[in-house]
Amino acid sequence: MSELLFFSLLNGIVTGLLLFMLASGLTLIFSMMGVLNFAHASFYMLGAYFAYTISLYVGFWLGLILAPLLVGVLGALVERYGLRYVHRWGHVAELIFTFGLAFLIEEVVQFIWGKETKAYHEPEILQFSLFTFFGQDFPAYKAFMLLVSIAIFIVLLLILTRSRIGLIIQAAITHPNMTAMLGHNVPLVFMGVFGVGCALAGLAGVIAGPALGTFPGMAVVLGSIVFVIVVVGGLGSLTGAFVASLLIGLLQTFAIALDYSVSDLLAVLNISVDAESALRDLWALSLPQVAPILPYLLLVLILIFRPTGLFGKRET
Amino acid sequence: MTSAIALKGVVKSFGPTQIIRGVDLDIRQGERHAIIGPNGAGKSTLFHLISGRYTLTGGSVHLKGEEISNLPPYEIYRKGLSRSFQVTNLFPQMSVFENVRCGLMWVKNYRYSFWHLVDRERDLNRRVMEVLEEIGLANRQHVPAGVLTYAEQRALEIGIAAAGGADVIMLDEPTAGMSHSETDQAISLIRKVTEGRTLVMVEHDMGVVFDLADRISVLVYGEIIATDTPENIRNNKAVQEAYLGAEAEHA
Amino acid sequence: AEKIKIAFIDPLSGPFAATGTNGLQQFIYAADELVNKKGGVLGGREFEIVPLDNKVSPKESLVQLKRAIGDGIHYVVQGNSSGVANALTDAISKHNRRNPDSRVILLNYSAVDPALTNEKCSYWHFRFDAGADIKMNALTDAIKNNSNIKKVYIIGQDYSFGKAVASSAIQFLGEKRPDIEIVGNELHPIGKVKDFTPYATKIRASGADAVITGNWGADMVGLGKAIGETGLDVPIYTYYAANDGITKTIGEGGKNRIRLVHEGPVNPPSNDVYKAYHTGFKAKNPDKDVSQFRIVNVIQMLAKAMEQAGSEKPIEVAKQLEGMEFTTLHGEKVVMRSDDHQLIQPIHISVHTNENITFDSDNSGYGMRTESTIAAADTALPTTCKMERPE
Amino acid sequence: MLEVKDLHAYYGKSHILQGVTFNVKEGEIVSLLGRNGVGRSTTIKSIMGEVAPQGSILYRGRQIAGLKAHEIARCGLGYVPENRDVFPGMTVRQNLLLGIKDMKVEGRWKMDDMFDMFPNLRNRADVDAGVLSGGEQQMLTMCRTLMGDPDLIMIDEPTEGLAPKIVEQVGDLLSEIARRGVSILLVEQKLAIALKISHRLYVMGHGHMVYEGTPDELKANEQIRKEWLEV
Amino acid sequence: MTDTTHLNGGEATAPLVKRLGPWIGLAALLVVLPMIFSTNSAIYTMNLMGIFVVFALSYNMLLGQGGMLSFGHAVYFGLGGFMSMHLVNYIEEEIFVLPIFLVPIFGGLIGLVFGVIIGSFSTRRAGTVFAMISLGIGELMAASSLIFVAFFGGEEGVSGDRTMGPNILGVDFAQDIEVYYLIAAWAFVTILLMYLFSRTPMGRMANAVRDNEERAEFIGYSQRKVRFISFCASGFFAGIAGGLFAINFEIVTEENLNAMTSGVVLLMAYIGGVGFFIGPIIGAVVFTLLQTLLSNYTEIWQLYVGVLFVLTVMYVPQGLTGILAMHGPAFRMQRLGILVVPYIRAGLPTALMLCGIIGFLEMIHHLRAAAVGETGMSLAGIEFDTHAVMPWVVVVLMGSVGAFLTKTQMPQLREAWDQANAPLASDKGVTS
Ligand SMILES: Nc1ncnc2c1ncn2[C@@H]1O[C@H](COP(=O)(O)OP(=O)(O)OP(=O)(O)O)[C@@H](O)[C@H]1O
Ligand SMILES: Nc1ncnc2c1ncn2[C@@H]1O[C@H](COP(=O)(O)OP(=O)(O)OP(=O)(O)O)[C@@H](O)[C@H]1O
Ligand SMILES: CC(C)C[C@H](N)C(=O)O
Ligand SMILES: [Mg+2]
Ligand SMILES: [Mg+2]
Repeated sequence: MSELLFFSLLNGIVTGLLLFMLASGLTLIFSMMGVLNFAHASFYMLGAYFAYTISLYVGFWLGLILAPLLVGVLGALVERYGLRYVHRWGHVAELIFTFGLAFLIEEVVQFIWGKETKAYHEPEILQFSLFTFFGQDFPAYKAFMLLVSIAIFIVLLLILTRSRIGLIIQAAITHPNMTAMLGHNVPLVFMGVFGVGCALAGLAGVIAGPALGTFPGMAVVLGSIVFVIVVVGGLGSLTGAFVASLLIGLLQTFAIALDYSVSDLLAVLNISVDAESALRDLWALSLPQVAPILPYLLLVLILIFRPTGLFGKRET
Repeated sequence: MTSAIALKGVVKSFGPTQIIRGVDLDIRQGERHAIIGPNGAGKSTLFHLISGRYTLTGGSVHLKGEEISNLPPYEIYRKGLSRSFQVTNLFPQMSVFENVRCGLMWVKNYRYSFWHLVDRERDLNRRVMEVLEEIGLANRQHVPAGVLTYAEQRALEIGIAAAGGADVIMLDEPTAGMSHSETDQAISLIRKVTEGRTLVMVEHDMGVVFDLADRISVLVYGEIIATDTPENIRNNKAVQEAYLGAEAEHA
Repeated sequence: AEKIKIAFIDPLSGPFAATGTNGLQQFIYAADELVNKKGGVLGGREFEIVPLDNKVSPKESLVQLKRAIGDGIHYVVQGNSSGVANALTDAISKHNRRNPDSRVILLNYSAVDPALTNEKCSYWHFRFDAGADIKMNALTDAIKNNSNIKKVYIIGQDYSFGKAVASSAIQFLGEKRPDIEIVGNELHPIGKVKDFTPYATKIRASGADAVITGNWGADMVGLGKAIGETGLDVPIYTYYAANDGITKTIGEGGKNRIRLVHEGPVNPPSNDVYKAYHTGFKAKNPDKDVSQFRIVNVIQMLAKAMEQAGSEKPIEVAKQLEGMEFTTLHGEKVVMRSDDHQLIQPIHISVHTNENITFDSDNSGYGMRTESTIAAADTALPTTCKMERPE
Repeated sequence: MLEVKDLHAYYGKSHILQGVTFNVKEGEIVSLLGRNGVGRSTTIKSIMGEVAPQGSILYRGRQIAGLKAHEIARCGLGYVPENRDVFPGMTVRQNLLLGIKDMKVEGRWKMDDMFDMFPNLRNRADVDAGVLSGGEQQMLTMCRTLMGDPDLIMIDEPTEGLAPKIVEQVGDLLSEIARRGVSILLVEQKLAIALKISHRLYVMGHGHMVYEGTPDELKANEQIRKEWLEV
Repeated sequence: MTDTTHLNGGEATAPLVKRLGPWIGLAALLVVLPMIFSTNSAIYTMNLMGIFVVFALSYNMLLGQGGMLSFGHAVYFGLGGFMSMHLVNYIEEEIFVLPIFLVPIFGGLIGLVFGVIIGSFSTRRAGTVFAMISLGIGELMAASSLIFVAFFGGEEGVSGDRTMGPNILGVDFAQDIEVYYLIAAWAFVTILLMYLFSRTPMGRMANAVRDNEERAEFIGYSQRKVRFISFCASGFFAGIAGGLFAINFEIVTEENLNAMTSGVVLLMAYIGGVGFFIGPIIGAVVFTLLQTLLSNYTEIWQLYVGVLFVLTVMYVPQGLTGILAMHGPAFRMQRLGILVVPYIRAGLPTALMLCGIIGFLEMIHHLRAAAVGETGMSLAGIEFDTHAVMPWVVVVLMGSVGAFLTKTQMPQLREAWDQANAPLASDKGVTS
């Protein structure tokens, strides 16, 4: 049991921090620029594929540097030549745009790399098990993941608190002209921030690729979980996103690890139920089963009782 | 007779700062009452408190003898108090016509009906046209409110507030940002639409105030320092101190 | 002459696209090589495979079925997901009842939920892959002989097939090795799991010394990887842990650990005919494999049935397929059992390795080498199927 | 320092500015008078590049027509809009911070100078600008622009919605600003102030200047006032 | 921008014909369509359209009219579907008797019920909070549908047989055509109802709350209640659409209520134009056509669809209906004629360019997808060899030349456009 708990804790943290790498980018793009960027996970996927291709020629480490940069540039271009126009037509338009974009990216990826899972592997030096506990290995690569995402957190936090960038974005969203007339180069800021956001997503992809597999569906399986994190954490709050990521990471892993079901609960309260009723699924319902929905349950509850999210200040 | 609006010891604080510090005020039925005072004195806040936009920290508000403290805005409106806003506050995408019609729907008792067809309601639409005539926007009825010029929007603002025929109407700086000619039109419009009703208004343009108001209250830092007829207010030293300054001579 | 269209309804996009596209290429190749190049059927009529993407969704499949029927297609091949197969069988039976003049036949090459040849069986459904229970019967034979297996963990995708695997595993283990303890029986959502590590941890913690899974596509890749990473070194008995990128990703980690139950022996190749076929396929599709030999049987047996019937009318062809005896490229004798339309064929158990592999998978150097074989006759299991036959 | 020649501007098809020509010298307060809708705001907006200008706008000898708004601002022009464009989501302090163009360079104005001028703002320093009173917002917009340390500041109807007493203060403030070496281009309705503080005045007719002179000259010129300013 | 601006006021006085004309037209159209397009696949496509039209319209009651951006509208569609499917099965098992064509009502009711339950807390706020709650609920429901197998049937969903109902005057819905008329009838009724809803006080207040929720409270309406009512109504109609779906496909699965479906309906509504009542109708029709037809001709159709969305939001933010609306003024001034020639002059080269681009994409795709040695491919009936140089030269030429010519045509087009829309002296002031 203790083995299970210990490793679930580790896995939870790993998953959480991985999610955070994605969320960090979306915090910039969604909770600051207010762009409902449904293509975020797609940039994450691009990161993985770019890195894969690069690593074929110059190895993992250069991929780790170059791929995110590439994705960032790509993101910046998307902002410059796409979103910037669409922005005028409001959030829904932006949403549809990114929607279409996600569609496109997935197609293009299949177009270029095909549909099979790519054999994109951890670098040799990280392919050992950092420690073995209860005879179970903990891959060094995961430790590496932890470090990177914590680094991201700290760096971003510094940038956002030390500079006015956050303020400028916030101002520019509602009053672009006024902000410009105070001498701030609004378009540049937007392009930059969006680019950085995408680069972060790309970085997440580079790192997740070897761990979670590099295949055309990798964006889709993430689904909207990243939005959940940003919203639960609270719009505009990086710390919030960080905490929420961990929370959800742990929530999911532990739910899978702990095999309890409603009937167990009832058994404890020694209530007996007939196993064939239409509600039988309810009695059979077990934690691992509901694992995938817990984040969304959390989301809904949070929004009902604390619409600003855990750390957020504003609602919209 | 009961007063139209009666404030008793009304207090409002935002966090630590107290903005309204115990206001008692009686506004008589049918009078035109102006509230003046320095910027940030709390005039708009007072409006918000009466109309239910903010909740009271303390004290009570009565409308025609009935307590309305802390009711939601729509409840208060239904009891016959209607207001306009300092910053124009319309339904930008909807046509001028629709704006006014929405302003009429509740009082005309349609509530949340989804079994009437608004276009079929002859007298509703007739009334809307009347209002549009009054505020002089009849020829702009199809234009989305959002594209009206500033002055037109102010007029519509007043129109919506007055359309429902509520018997207490509150206007927050109705003539702000208008030129002299526009202001004059606004004044006569306000006269027309508030005929026989109670009017409460905030205004910095002394011309307008002294022209329209039967009585004036002066609000300074959350307290009413005087309530009186225009003449007495103008000659009230305290008021000149706190508010009018040299303006007194000009006006 | 006018081509005979065969609708291929399987995932060409989404998490199982790889499995689907590979199947498609194998059908196209088989049709060309074994039918069209040999002068077609019924006097020169060629087979044309019409790919229709269903994203492994039952609903989407019915949409595609309607389209196929709309284009006057009478033959549907499908395999990926028994969920889909169940829906299709049901829909096709309905359709055939309502439109006796434009009937449709479902040739199922991979959906192995036993229900399809038992309670849900239909006259219009023919299965060329061995049912999940048949395969489990074979797997458990292998487990039976491995005496140091004491604890088994069963994990699978949460749908009819996954459930079928689990239940038959429990049943057969119960019969053959009552001493074995089932330390875990887990179902996870199909195609939605991002990271299998938590499951792997759980398996590891359960102290299992063997794992049984029916996972396929992305779900097998993920599971394989995750188990590898926890350093869990126990045999894994699988249905589909090969090709489609799976072999490549598992690589060294799975050597001599992963076992797979399947039809059609690849390594060592049975005979030159097959060698030639396989080589030919690789030449045309370098990055794909002959991962589902049954596809060849589908095409050949369909062709044969048409020739015997002397017509492409489904009703006639079905009559011929029923009970058809056939010798495959491998030279194996197979028969389409009439009472449930389950193809009775030899079953092989192979191991994931890179030693004396003639045809590797995913060009990874690793491949499946046959360890044991169960003769066709011995695979046959009783069926409860009572199908209503037309007129 | 600002030299506007034959400036034209359009809203869609309607030709608003039809050849506006005027100038502002270093350290000067120049007022732009005229009826509503003659295009005074538009003039300023097109100088700031918010409305596309046609014609020549020289600022300290540099052609700024056609530059982007933020570039113009960084040349040293400041603009206080007529419609109280505060950033509602942010506190007063943050609004003022955003006024600063470059955190590194020391400006003429510190935040405290602003607070000294308008004590209201100091008290409200940490509340959302959106909830400020109308007047306070007006003050804030002006201060925010000053934080950017402009050499020429263009103010559009600063006394709008201000209490009469404050209006006088604003008058003094403007003179104070000018004393610190900032030139001012002022658009004003209230003739009284304009006459009191400006060195020169222009009167604008429909889309072009119809009169230029000193306050005293204008006071003297009955006819212009009647015709163009409807006193 | 909203249709309301164009229709209000005048409507009241409009002559009967003008008011009923469109509806009679619609009815007639629905009746004759299957006679014109009578192939199986055509019928099938039109059935799908009918369902999506209703669904998309119901969605627009939220987004377009109520300003509520929902990512979970499929929930009501799906639940309606499941409910109806079970109902069909009950009917088959003769647990109770009901003509099949009434089944969608119950789909609607379940949609309504859940609208009430979920709306009671999700409509408290608008904006992002609402959007995200809807997203959460959507995912919750989708996931639960896989867990609660008893009701939702897990991965395989629930299927049934629509022909088992008591057959009234010989209609047993065995054939799609019969189903077509059932769907058409329902579509007509629901479209009419939803249109009328938008013209009721409730519908109007929905717009008001969308535009300025706060002010609405100061004219007597509780923004929350207004949103709530629209929400329930929209849930009801979505449920009906779900019921139609169930009858048409005889299967309902998790996808009917998952995020993808919610996304699709959002796309349909938006691409069509949320600002117009008919927007979603057009959106649904176009979308269905793309989905069913395009995929017949090319394997990379999703690529094209993606591109289409991106281009639409970039250049016609008001949606496809927006393009039509743009021609409104010119049409009223009988000036459309001016545009015909310029359109042709610009259209031909554009078409050429598109052919080039599409050809290029298709050939690349063929290179990647086709088996080695399979160099022959056929495009629009033309057979050629992808490994030869010529075809590439051709497509590239088509693309570039087309692009160039298009560019040269733009000025004259713009000119013609301005000319066509130059305001008459009469309609001064009336902007929009
Ligand atoms: N929601 C709020 N939170 C905090 N402070 C507020 C809030 N609303 C108003 N205030 C403060 O209350 C004071 C009064 O504001 P109010 O708008 O009532 O002034 P006013 O009398 O209308 O002035 P003006 O004539 O300039 O409009 C101002 O100092 C303002 O900053
Ligand atoms: N965004 C706009 N679109 C179309 N016309 C406009 C717009 N803004 C202003 N106008 C018109 O341009 C003319 C000049 O506007 P401007 O705001 O410059 O007038 P002004 O002199 O500043 O008067 P005011 O005292 O109202 O500020 C007015 O007739 C106005 O109606
Ligand atoms: C393609 C196959 C792996 C599908 C699986 N055998 C099933 O029955 O669902
Ligand atoms: Mg105020
Ligand atoms: Mg102006």
